[in-house]
Amino acid sequence: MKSAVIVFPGSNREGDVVRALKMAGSQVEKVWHAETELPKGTDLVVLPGGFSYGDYLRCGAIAGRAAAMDAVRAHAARGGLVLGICNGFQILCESGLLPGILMRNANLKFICHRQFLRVERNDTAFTRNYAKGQAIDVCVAHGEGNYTADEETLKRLEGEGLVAFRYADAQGHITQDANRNGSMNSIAGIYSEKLNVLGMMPHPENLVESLVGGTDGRGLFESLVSSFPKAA
Amino acid sequence: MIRNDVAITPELVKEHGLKPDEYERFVNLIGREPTITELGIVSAMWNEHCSYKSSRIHLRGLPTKAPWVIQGPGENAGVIDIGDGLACIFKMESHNHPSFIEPYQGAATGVGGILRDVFTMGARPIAALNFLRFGEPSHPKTRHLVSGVVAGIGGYGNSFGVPTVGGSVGFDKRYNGNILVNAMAVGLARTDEIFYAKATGVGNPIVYLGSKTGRDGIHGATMASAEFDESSEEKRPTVQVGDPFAEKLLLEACLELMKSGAVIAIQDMGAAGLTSSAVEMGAKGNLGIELDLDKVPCREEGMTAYEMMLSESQERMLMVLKPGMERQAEAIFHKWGLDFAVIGKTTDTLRFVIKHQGEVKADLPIKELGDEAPVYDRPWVESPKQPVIDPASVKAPMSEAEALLKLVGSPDQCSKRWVWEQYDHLILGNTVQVPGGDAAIVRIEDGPKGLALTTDVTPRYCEADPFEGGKQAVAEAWRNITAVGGLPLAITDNLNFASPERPESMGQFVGCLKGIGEACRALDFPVVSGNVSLYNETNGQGILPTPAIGGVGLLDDVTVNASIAFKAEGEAIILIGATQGWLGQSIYLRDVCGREDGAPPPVDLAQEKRNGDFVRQLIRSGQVKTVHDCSDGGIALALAEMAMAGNVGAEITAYPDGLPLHAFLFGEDQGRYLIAVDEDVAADILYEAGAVGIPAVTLGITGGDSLILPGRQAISVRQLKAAHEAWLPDYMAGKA
Amino acid sequence: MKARVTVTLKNGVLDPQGKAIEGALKSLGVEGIAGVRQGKVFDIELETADRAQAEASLKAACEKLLANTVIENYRVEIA
Amino acid sequence: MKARVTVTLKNGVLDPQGKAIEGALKSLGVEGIAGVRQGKVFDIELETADRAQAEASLKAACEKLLANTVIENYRVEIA
Ligand SMILES: Nc1ncnc2c1ncn2[C@@H]1O[C@H](COP(=O)(O)OP(=O)(O)O)[C@@H](O)[C@H]1O
Ligand SMILES: [Mg+2]
Repeated sequence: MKSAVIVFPGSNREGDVVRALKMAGSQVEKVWHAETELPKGTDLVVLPGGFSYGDYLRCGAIAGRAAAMDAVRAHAARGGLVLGICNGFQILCESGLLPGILMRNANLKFICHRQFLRVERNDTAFTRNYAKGQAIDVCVAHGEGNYTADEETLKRLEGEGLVAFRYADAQGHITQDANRNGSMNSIAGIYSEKLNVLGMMPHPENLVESLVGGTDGRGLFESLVSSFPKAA
Repeated sequence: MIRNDVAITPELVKEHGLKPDEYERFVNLIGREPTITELGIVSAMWNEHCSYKSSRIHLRGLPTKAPWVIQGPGENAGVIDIGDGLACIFKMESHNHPSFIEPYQGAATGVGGILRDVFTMGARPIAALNFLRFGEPSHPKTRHLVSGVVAGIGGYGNSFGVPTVGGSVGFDKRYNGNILVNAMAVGLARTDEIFYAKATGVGNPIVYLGSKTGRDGIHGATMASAEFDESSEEKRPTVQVGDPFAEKLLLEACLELMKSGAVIAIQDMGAAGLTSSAVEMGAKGNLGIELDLDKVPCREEGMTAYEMMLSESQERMLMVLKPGMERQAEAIFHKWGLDFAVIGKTTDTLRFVIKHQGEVKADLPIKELGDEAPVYDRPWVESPKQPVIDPASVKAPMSEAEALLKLVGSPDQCSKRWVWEQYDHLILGNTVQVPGGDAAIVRIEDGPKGLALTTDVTPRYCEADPFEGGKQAVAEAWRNITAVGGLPLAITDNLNFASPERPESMGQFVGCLKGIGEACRALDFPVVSGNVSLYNETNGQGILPTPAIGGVGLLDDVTVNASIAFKAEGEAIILIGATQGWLGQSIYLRDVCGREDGAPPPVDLAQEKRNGDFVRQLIRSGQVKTVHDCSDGGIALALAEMAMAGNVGAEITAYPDGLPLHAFLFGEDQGRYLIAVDEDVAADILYEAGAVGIPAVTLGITGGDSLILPGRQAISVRQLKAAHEAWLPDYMAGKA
Repeated sequence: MKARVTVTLKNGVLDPQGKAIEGALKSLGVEGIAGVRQGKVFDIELETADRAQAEASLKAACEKLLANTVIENYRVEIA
Repeated sequence: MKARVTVTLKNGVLDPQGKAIEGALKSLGVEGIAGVRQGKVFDIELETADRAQAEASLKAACEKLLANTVIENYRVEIA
């Protein structure tokens, strides 16, 4: 599998996701936001975490309008895979690739902590290595992760099974306490209609080694890599 | 001939913080009356912050060398060799006053400044720490200050993309009018790619990089004088606003430029901005500097030479480039969307010449600006010695269990989770030990090595006995690094004291420094960088003497480490180190008995080293995975923290005869560690310790869901945790 | 030429920030506040002196970047 | 009763947000923008119908929370 990690001014978790992708067996190339084309043969585009353009104006707003995003949109329209993590999720919402928006956390503070997620479905390219309903232990680190959408959108997301992950407790129960940023329906991540674009606030890329916290994030990257035939 | 448009009156001199004799010294040095720009320049160069005029002679007593020290104090940050061709570059710096005025921006720019110090030397920052002291919780300003400072530290570091992995938070009424915000940054570079401030070569271009210059931070008193604010309709705030986004770009652009081979010398613009960075580069290289201020990128219109030379706008750098490389450098900076301008050149005149709008605004001897700064041997008096308190004389006002519950939920001993959850402590994916333990552990690149990082000092000890307190601060940092399995290598210090012009506080400074020096020598733990912050007082009330120590240690194999959490039931708990039940200046005496007196615990540095080396060896051999040092609150608090961290209880059965139980449990004797190990291994360890004369006793065993103190006093771990976790969030929500 | 652009949340869009501010004001003892909604203003300096041209620039700025028109309204006032 | 509070940065205070927005507008091809400074608006619903009382509440809200008077100015308009 070939991954392209788009780097915006102010991205800061691109190294973390490159490491996780490589560990899972992907080839990875970093792509500067001003590029108008993706590297040939890109299977997966990753929009990494960080504070693109300082998160000034609205998180992800300025990056969502970068030149490279046209190429990402075209890639997604062709059915190519796109993963946006944290700031990447915000960029996907701002660029119209995913519905809704990430607002300030309910307590108005940046929060960084370990967090369980419930895997809502395991029949996508992103989650096939997890079990449906599994609680995975990852972490969050964001100030604006409070997922908000209008009623209609929410209904559609729920109705079409487009919610990817929800904040949960260690047993996979959806509780108010587990939803610390105040997201609607405890939403931590959502898919596009065709299930080829995933945006999520938590950081699976920071949970890929037992020495550094745990390995529950690996499943996501391994799912992606196993979706593609091994390069010869 | 240089034009003098503004008459230099004694009032103007005073507003610039220069004493009459200092001004006279300056006039004699240049042989004429200075221009207003020159007065501004010298006031910046000769203030306490830049010149270290009150502290310099005492700092000379600190040990700064070791075989692994590549660069000691005197550069932007200290540099130590950590093997494999890698260097660790680190420093700590205060932003106390700005944070009191505007907590968010003050703290944020403090973080920005220290990160810049580290990447100026070619290092990529890999970790940040922060040492914070606030006034008493009931003071009307405290909550607002805590909230702003913590948000500001997080706001800057999180956006910049460095994990904030450790620090310290405390409260005391002595900081009511003067909080402490000290930020530490740690970076990595290759040993053969370290950059320094020393300019070389005549006629080389001096370039300005980063953000534009505004009127930020120009000294308030001078701004108020009529000449400078007739153009502004409102009183201009002198607060600097941080732009972490610009700093992140500056980091990437600087590192890219350094790789290109274009950089001869580099200096960040910190305090006194363009003035001190330019003077430093020239003076270190024995060169003159000529600047043309018409070329300086400005954010505001009509800025004068005076303002440009004193502006403290953030996120700016000055470099000397190899001639002919300007184009290439400019392309890199423009790619990152940053300003780039050639604003001057090096000369062989040894003069610091400032031109603006076709006029010479300043023409000063460059070396003398630094070398001839006043140096003071200020009068000082030794702090009066306090009596040693006999533990038997201290009555326990409540049971040990009640006292422990009270302490775990007290402002100083409670969990600081509310703080460090606002810091991204996981970014970069190398944080092996998160905040909450003795020292943070950060993996170096992809391993196998790691760094252990901590910040420490016990201000109440320093006040009661500056010498012992200074020793203790270093010893505790050394101990915290040891407790996670690190080999302590070097420290940075941030010396926060009250006015040096009062002999008592100068005495505290002198005493603490002696203690720090002695401990550093005994523990092979040299000082490689630091910062002095004096005049921390309001209305004549000084802060507690607070020399914060930032320690760095090395783990050869980061997977072999220890943490404070009890990990299993049925493990033996062993206390390493001698216990007399030292209650003088203890947390127990202060927070349980309501007394702040007595001599603080002395530190036997030879014992300290032997005990620590023994514990580190146990960790490194893989025998021990659970270690916690005993500091504030003694054995009892350490046990509680171990139980809470691991969700495993313990029963303490053994304690020495002839010592009141509360003195045994809460005494703060130094040089001690608690470890928990498999019972089979315990016997070996006790034997080994006995063989080399290290005090070691078994206190009890882990297990159950309560911590049971002698006399069958049980407290459930859940209850301990509830108290421990509640205080700070409740307080910040206005409930406590 | 100067202009001010005001961007506010559309009716019905939840405003967690406004809500939190409301709560904070209460706990600070500020009485009588029944609701808060937060928006943004942009004070913009324009190069042109031509009003029509300015209006076109400002509209482009709002539509392309300043407002997220899915959830926000904007208003332009030219001084 | 309704009011709008507008909070803007004092002159001379660096506005990183405005700076970034300015740059972004340029690269999006929006012409003619010479400068941007960002501020906040708060649309406030008041419980009282008494103007003087409303003014007092709003002033308290601004001084205590809405504006950071070290670096920001505020303006209150009651509808
Ligand atoms: N301001 C802070 N930022 C990050 N971590 C902090 C802060 N304050 C305290 N901590 C963390 O909380 C833990 C306990 O702190 P402290 O009681 O000072 O430890 P010790 O007594 O071992 O020095 C440490 O891991 C420390 O790094
Ligand atoms: Mg400790």
